[in-house]
Amino acid sequence: NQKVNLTVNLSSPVIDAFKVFQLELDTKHDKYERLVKLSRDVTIDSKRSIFLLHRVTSVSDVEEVLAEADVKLGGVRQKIGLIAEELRGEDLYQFHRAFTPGIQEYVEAVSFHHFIKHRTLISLEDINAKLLFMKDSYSKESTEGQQPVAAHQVLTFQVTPTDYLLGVADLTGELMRMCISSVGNGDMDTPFQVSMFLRQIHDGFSYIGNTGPYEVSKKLHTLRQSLSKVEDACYTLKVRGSEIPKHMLADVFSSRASMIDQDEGVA
Amino acid sequence: NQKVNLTVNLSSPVIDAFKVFQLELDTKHDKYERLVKLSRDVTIDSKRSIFLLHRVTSVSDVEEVLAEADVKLGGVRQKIGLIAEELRGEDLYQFHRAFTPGIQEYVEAVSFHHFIKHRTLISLEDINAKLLFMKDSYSKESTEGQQPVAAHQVLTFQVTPTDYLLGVADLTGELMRMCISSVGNGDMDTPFQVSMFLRQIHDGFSYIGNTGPYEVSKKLHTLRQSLSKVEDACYTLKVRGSEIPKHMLADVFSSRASMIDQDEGVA
Amino acid sequence: MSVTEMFSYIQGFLSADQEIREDIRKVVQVLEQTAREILTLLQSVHQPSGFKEIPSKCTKARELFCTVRTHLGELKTKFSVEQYYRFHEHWRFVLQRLAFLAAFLVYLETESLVTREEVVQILGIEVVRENGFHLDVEDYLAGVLIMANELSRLAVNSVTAGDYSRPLRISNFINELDSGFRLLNLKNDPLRKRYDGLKYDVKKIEEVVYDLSIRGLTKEQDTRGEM
Amino acid sequence: MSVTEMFSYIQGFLSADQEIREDIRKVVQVLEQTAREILTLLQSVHQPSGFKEIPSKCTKARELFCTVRTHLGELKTKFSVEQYYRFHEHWRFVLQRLAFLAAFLVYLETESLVTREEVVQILGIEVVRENGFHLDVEDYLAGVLIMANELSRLAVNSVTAGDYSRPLRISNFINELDSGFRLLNLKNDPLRKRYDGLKYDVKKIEEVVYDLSIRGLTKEQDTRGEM
Amino acid sequence: MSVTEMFSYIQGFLSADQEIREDIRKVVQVLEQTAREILTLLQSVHQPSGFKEIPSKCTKARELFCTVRTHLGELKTKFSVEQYYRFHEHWRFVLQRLAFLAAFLVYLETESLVTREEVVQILGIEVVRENGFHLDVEDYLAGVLIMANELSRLAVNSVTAGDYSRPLRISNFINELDSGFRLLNLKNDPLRKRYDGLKYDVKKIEEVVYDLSIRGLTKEQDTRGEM
Amino acid sequence: MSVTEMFSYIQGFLSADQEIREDIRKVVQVLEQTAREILTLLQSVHQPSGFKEIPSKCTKARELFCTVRTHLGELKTKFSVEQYYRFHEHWRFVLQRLAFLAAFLVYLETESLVTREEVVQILGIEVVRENGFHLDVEDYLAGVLIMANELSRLAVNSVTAGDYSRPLRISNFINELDSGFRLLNLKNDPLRKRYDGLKYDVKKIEEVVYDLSIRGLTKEQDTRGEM
Amino acid sequence: MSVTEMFSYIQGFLSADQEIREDIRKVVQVLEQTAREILTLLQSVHQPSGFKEIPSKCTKARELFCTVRTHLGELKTKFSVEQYYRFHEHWRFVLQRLAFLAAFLVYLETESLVTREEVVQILGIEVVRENGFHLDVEDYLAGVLIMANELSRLAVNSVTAGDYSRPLRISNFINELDSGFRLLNLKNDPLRKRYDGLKYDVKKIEEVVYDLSIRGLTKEQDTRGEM
Amino acid sequence: MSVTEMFSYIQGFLSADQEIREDIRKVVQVLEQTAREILTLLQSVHQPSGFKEIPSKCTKARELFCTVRTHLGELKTKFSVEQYYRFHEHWRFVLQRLAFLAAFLVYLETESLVTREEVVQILGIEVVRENGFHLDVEDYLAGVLIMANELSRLAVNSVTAGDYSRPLRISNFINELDSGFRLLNLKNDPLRKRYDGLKYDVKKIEEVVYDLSIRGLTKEQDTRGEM
Ligand SMILES: [Mn+2]
Ligand SMILES: [Mn+2]
Repeated sequence: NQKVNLTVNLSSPVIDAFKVFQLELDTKHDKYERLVKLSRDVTIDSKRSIFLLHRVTSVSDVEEVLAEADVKLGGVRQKIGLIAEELRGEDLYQFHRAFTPGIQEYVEAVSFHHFIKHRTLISLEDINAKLLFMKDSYSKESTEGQQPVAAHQVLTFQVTPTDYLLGVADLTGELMRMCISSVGNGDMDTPFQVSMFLRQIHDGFSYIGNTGPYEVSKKLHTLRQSLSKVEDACYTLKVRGSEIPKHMLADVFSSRASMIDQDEGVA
Repeated sequence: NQKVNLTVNLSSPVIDAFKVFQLELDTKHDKYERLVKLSRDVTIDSKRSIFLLHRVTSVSDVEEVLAEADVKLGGVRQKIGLIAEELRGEDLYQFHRAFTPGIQEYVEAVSFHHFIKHRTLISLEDINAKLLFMKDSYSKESTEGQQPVAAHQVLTFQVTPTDYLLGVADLTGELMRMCISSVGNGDMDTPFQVSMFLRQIHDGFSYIGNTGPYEVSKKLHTLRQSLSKVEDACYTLKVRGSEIPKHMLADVFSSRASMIDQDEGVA
Repeated sequence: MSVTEMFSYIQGFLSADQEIREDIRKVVQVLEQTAREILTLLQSVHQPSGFKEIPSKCTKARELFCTVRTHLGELKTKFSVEQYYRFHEHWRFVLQRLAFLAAFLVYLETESLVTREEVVQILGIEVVRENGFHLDVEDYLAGVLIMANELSRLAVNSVTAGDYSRPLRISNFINELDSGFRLLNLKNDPLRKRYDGLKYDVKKIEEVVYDLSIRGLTKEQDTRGEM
Repeated sequence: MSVTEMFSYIQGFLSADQEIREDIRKVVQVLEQTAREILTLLQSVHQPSGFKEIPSKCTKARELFCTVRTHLGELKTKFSVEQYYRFHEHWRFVLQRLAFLAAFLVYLETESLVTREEVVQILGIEVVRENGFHLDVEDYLAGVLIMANELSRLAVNSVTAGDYSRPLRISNFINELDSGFRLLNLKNDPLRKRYDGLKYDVKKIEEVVYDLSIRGLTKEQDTRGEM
Repeated sequence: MSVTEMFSYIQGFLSADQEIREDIRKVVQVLEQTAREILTLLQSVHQPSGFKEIPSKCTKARELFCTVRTHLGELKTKFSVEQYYRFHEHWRFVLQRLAFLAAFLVYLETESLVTREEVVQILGIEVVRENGFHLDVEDYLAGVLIMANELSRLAVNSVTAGDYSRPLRISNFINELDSGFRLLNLKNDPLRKRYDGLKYDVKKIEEVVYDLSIRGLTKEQDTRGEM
Repeated sequence: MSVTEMFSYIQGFLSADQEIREDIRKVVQVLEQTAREILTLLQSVHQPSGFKEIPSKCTKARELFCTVRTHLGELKTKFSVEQYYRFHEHWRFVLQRLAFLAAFLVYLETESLVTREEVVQILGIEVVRENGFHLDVEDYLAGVLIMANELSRLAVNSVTAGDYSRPLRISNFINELDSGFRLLNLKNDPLRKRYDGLKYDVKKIEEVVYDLSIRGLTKEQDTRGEM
Repeated sequence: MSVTEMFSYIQGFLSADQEIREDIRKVVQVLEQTAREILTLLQSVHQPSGFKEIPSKCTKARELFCTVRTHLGELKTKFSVEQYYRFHEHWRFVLQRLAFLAAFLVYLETESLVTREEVVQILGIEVVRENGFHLDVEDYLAGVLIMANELSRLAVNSVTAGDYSRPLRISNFINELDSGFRLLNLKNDPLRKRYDGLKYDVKKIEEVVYDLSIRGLTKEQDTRGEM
Repeated sequence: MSVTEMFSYIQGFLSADQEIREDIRKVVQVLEQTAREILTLLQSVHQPSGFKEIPSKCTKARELFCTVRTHLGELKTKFSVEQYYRFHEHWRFVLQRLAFLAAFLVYLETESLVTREEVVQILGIEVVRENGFHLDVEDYLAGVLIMANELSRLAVNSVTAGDYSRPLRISNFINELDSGFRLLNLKNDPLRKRYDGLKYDVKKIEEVVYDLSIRGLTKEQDTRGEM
C-alpha cells in the first residue's frame, strides 16, 4: 500500500525482511487485541453475575437468583471458550496478560456463586473442569454433563494457580459486602459463616505469604481490611443481639424481611 | 451577619471568643493574600525584565536595553516597597512564604541586570541598599540617588540570604540561555565570560553544599546542567573557531550581526 | 512584521484564558462561602431542638439558594457555554456540594429523592448540556451520595431526639437508593469510591432500626404502608 | 575573589542559623518529654479507676506545667524575639500539644473551654506577638481540636466507668465548639484538615448519646423534657 | 418504581458517554496511522536525493491530508460540539502532530510560517471555537515548535546535499520564530518546556551557518535580500 | 594489564559477598516459612472454636519454635559476627515477625508481656550484641507492637465467641503497654510510625469494652478473678 | 480442612515454580557474563587501533558464541518447552543483548543486516516457536536497535581513526534500517520506545556526514556527483 | 511496676544509641565541610587559568587531606569497630566523595588510576575490615565512577583552554576503566546505576576526540610521547 511506495529501495532484502516482520507483528497484535476484548467481555459479565448474586441477601428465593446467575456464568464460559479457541496451538503464557483480568474476575464470580450455594471454597480443579469446550461447537451452550462425542475435539482452558489465587483474593471483598448487607437484612447466620470462611482464606493467604507472585502480596492488605470489617460486623451482631432473647430476634427479622420482600417484588 | 444568627447560643463566651478569632484570622489571611498578590506582580514584572534583558544578545545598543530594564526594575522595587509597607511592624518571617517567590525572582532579575552591566555578582548588600523606601511616598518613583529627606521615615526591605541564594541559583539558568543565544549571534566573548562566572557560582554552591536549606540543594542539579551546557557551548566555539584565523571570524560575525540588526530594527 | 503581529495576537488569547480562570475562581470562592452557610443551617437539624424547626430551616435555606442562583448566574457570564468542560474542574467540587445541599433540603421537606430536574431548578441551571450551564449526572449522583451519609447521622440523632419512626423511613429510603445505584455500571472512578461508602450508611441505619425493633419501639408506625 | 567572598559571607549566615536551630531542637526535645509525661498523667482518666481521681491528677499536672514554663523560658533565650516565625516550625508541634494539654486540664477541672489567655498563662508565654514569645491563634485552635478528639474518647470511657451523664455534657460542649469553629473562615491549611476531623468526634459522641438514649439511661440525669 | 426508573435512565447516560469515548479512540487511531504516513513522506526530504523532489512530495502530502480531513470530519460526528473540552485529551496529541505536519508542509512549499488559519484549512476544521471543532492556539504552537526541531535537522542535511543557501534561510526563519515566542508569556506548562527546546534548535542552525560562513560558502546567496 | 588485574581482584571480593548474601537469603526463606506456619497456628485462636484450644495450640507453637532455633543457629554460621549490621536488612523483617509470634504466644499462655530475655530464649539467640547473634531492642519493640494490633482483633473476636471478660483484661494490658511506650523517646523512624498505630488499637479495645459495659455484659464475669 | 488443603495444593505449585525460576536465573547469570565478554571484545573496535583488527576480533567473538550456545542449550533443559513465555522475562534482556552482539558481529564482518535466521543459528536456537526455544521477533528487533546505537558511536570513532568513508556507509545502512522500521506498526511497547531512540542515532550520523561534507572529506571515496 | 521498669531500662539503650549517632553526625558534618573545600580547590582546574596550576593545587589538596585523616581518626573513636555497618549509612556518602577526591587528585598528579590501597592511605583508614575502620570496595568504586564523570568535563574544558592532547589521554584512560568495570558482575544496586552513567562519559569524551580529529587538531601534539 501507500507506505511501501515511499521507501527508497523497494526491493532491498532489508525491506523484504521487514515486510515479513510487519505481518508477524500485526498478526500477533491483532490476536492480542481480540483477547483483550474477550477478556473485557468476560470481566463485565462476571461483574454483572456478582451484582446479581448480591441480591441473595435481600430476597427470599435464593435458588432463583443462583439459577439466574448460573445462566449468566454459562454465558461467560462460552466467551472463555472463544479465548481457548484463540489460544489453540499457542503458548498460553504468551498472551496471558491480555486475558488475565477477565479470568480473575470469572474466578471471583464462580467462587462467589459456589460459596453461596455450598458455603465452601471451590477448587481450582472444579473450576477447570467446567472449562471444557467442544471444537466447532463453542457457539452453542456447553452444558456440563454432556458427553464429548467422538467426532468433536475437546478444547480445554486451564486457569493458572495465580489467577485462581487472585480471583479468590477478590472474592473476599464480595464476601465482605455480602456480610454487611446480611447484617442490614437481619440474616443472623450468614455473617458468622462468612467470617469463619474469610478467616480460613486469610490464614491460607498468610500461609502462602510472600512466596506467591507480587500481585498476590499486594492484595493481602485489602483482604485483611475485608476480614476486619466482617469481624466487626459479627461482633456488632453478637453485642446487639445480646440484649434480647434469640427467639424474639427471629420475630423481629421475619417481619423486616417480609417488608423488604414486598419492596423488592415491585422492582 | 447571617451566619451568626444560626448558632444556638448567640451570647455564649465560646461564641464570643470565636468571633475574636474570626477577626484575627481573617485579618491575617487578608494580609497574606495581599502579599501573595504583590509577590505575583513582582514575579511577573521581574520575569518581563529578564525577557527584556535577553535582547542584549541580539541588538547593538546594549545600554538602551539595560536602561529600559532598569526602569522596569524600578517599578518592581516600588511593588517591593508595598510589601515592606504591609510588613511594617510585623515579623517578616510570618508572611515569608507569601512573598518569597517574588523576591527570588527579583533577585534573579536584578543580578542578571548587574551581570550584564558589570560582569560580576551583585552582593546581597547592594540588593538591600536599593530597597530603601520613603514612608508615604512609596507611590512615587524612588530614584536611587535621591537623598532621604528628614521629614520622611525610611522603610527598608531585607532580602534574606536564602532568598538571595535561590535567586542567584535561578540566575544561572538565565545565564545559560544568554550564553547559548550569544553563540548563535557570534558574540565571541560573552560565552567565555559567562562560563567562567558560572563556574565560580557553581564552585560557590558546592562550597555551601547541603548546609543551606533544602530548596538550595534541590536547585544544585539544574545549576550543574546549566554549567555543563555553557561549557559545551564554549567548547564548540573554541573547536569551530580553531579552523579559521581569528581576524576572519570577526569579519564573518560583523556581517551576520548587521543582518540581524536590520531584522530587529523592524520589530 | 507579520510573525510578530501574529504572536502578539496569540498572546492576547493566552491572557484572556488566564483572566477567565481568575474570574471563575473568585465566583467559586463566594459560592463555597454560601454553601457553607447553607450547610450550617441544615446541619442544625441534628440538634435535639432542631427537629421541630425543620420547616422553618428549610424556608431559610431556600432563601439562601437565591444567593446561590445569583452567583451561579454570574459564573455563567464568565465564559462561553461551550467551554464548560474546559473549566469544569474549577467548580466541580462546589457544584457537588450544592447538589448535596439541594438533595438534603428536598429530603427534609418531602422525604423523597430530589430529581436532577429539581436540583437544577433550585440552582437555576440546566439539565441538558445543550441549553447552557448544566449539572453533570456524575455530579448529581455525588451530591446524592453525600446526602446518604448525612441521613445515617440523622437516623442516629432522631432516636436521641425521641423520634422513633424517622429511622425506619430513612431506612426504606436509603435501601431504595442503594437498589438504584446497583443498577449503575460504575467504573473505578471517584463516584464508585463514594458509592462504596453507601454500604456503611445502609448498615448503620439498619443497626438503628434493629435497636428500635428489639425494643418494640417501631410498632406504632408499622401502619405507614408501602412507603 | 569576589564571588568566593560572597559565598563565604552567606555561608556565615547559614552556619549561625544552623547553630540556633540546633539549640532550639535540644530544648524542644526536653519539652516534648515533659509533654509526654503530662499526657500520660492526664490520659489515665480514661481508666475506670481514673474518673474518681480527676482532681488529684489535675493538681499533679499543674505542677508539671511549672517545668514546662521553665523550658519555654529557656527556649526564648535561644533566638532574638522578632525571629519567632523564622523558627516557628521547630516548636509549633509541641506548642500545639501543650495547648491541648492545658485545654484538657482546664476541661477536666471546670468542664469549660480554656481561653487563649488561660493557656498562655499556664505556659508562661504571651498572647500578643509584640510582647514576646507568644501562642499563635492557629496553634491555640489546633490544641482545642486535639482536645475534642480526646473528649470523644472520654465520652466512650465514661460510659464504661458507669458515668452516664458526662457524655451528654461532653456532647453539648462539643456542639458549642463546633458552632464556634463554623464561624471561622478556614482556608485549605493544616487547621482546616484538623477541623475536618471534628465532625467524626461529633458523630462518635452523638452515637454514645444515642446508645444511652435508646436504653433510657439519660432519663435520671436531667429534666430536659421529653427526650 | 420511580427511583429504579430514574437510575435506569441515568445508566443510559453513563453508557452513552463510554461509547463516545470508544468511538473517538478508534478514529484517533486511524488518524495517527495517516499522520505517520505523512511523516514518512515528508521526512524523506532529509535524504540527499530528497531535496529535488520536495515539490512532488508536498503534492503527495496534500493528497494524504484529504484523508486526514475525512477522518477529522468523522471525528466531529462522534460528539456534540460543546463537549470538545470534555474529550480534548483523546485527540490533543495527534492534533499537535498534524499541526506540525501542516506547518512543515507549508514551510517546504513556501518557506514561510503557516498561520493558524492555514493549518485549520488544511485539516478541514475551524479556527474559532464557536464555529465547531477547532484548533486550540496551544496545540497550534506546539505543532510549530515540533517543526522548528525538524528544521534544524534539515539545515544539517541540506549542507550534506550541497545546498548551502537553505541553512541561512532556515536560520532567519527560525530567529523570527524565536522572537515571536519571546512575546508570549508562557506559564510553566508543557508548551513552555517545548519552547525551551527551541533555543537548541536555534543554536544548532547558527552553528551550521557559522561553519558555512568561515568557509566563504555563504557568499553567493547573499543577494537574497531581506528574506 | 594492571587495571584489569585490579578489577579481577575486586570481582573476587564482590563474588564472596554475593555468596554470603545468597546463603543468608536461603536460610531466611526457610525461617519465613516456619514463621508463617506458627502464625497460621496461632491465628486460629480467632475462630470461635479456637478459644478453648489455646493451651494445646501454644504447646504446638513451642514445638515449632524448636525448628526456628535450629534455623537461626544455622544463620549464625553464614557470616562472621561483626558483620551483623552489614546484613541486618536480610533478617530484620523475619526477626520482628518471630518476636511478635513469641510475644503473642507468651501472652496467650500467661496474659503477660514477654520480656526481651524471654524472646531471646525462645529464639535461641542473644540479648547482648557482644555475645553473638542478638535481638535488637528496636526489633523486640516492633514485635510487641505487632502483637498489640493482633490483640485488638482478639478483643473483637472474643466477644463474638461469647467471652465477655477477655476484652477487659486485654484493655488493661494494652493500657499498660501504652504507658510503657510513652516513656520512650522515639525518633521519626519506622518504630515511631508503628507506635502511632497503637493508639488506634487502644481506642478499638476501649470501644469493645464500652459496648459491653453499656449492655451490662461486663457485670457477670466480674468474679472471674485472676485469669 | 478443605480450604487449608486447597492452599497447600496451590503452595505446591508456587514452590515448584520458584525452583524453576531459581535454576533459570543461575544460567542467565552465566550467559550475561559471557555476553559481557563478547561486548568487551567487540567494543575494542572503537579504539583507533581496533579498526585494523576487526577480522581477528570477529573470529574470537565467533568462538565465544560457542560458549553461549552451550549455556542456551542448558537453559532449555530447565523448563518444559511450551512454557517459554511463562519465564520469558528472565532471559529476555540477555537474549536481546546476544541478538545485538550477533548483529554487530555480522555487521562488522559484512556490513550487512544480520537476518533473524543468522542470529538464531549463531545462538543455536530456533526461529519458530513450535520448534523449541526460539528468538521472538521483538527481541531480534530490539537487538538490531541496540546495534544502531553502537553504529552511531562507530561512525564517530571511525572519523577519529581517519576512516572517512565508513560513516557514509553507516549512514546508508542506518537509513535503510529506519525505512524498514517505519513499515512496522509499533504499539506503545518497549520496542516502540527503543525505536524512538533510533532517530537520535540517525541524527548523530547525519551530523558526522555533515562534518565530513562541509570539509570536502567525502569527495575521494565515491563518485556521488556534486555532493 | 514491672512493665514501666522494663521500658525505662529500654529507654536507656535507645538513648545511648541516639548519642552515638549524634556524635557521628557531628564528625561527619565536619568531614563534609573539608571534603567540600577540597572539591572547590580541585574543581578550579576547569577554569582556563587552572590548567597551569594543577601541581600547586594538588599540593594544597594533599594538605587538606591531613585534616580529613584527623577527622576520620576521631570518627573511629565514636563507636566500637564491629558496629561499622550499623552506622555505615551516616558516613557512606562522604566516604564516597572522599574516595572520589583522592582518585581525582591522583589522576591530576599522575594520570593513573588510584588503587584502593592508595585511597586508604590518603584517608588514613584500612583496606581490610578486620583491621578497623575501612573503605568498602563498593565505596571505592563509587568514588572512581564519580571521577570518570569529572574527567569527561575536564576533557571538554581542556579543549576550551587550548590543550588538545589531554582529551586523547583521558579517552584512553576512561576506556581502560570501562573495560575494568565490565569485568565486574554488578547487581541492580546503586553502583550498577552509577556504572550505567559511565558509558555517557565514554561517549562524551569520544565526541571531543572526534571534534579534534576531524579538524586535524590531534596531529600537532602527536609527538608528546609518554605524558
Ligand atoms: Mn470484586
Ligand atoms: Mn528564570
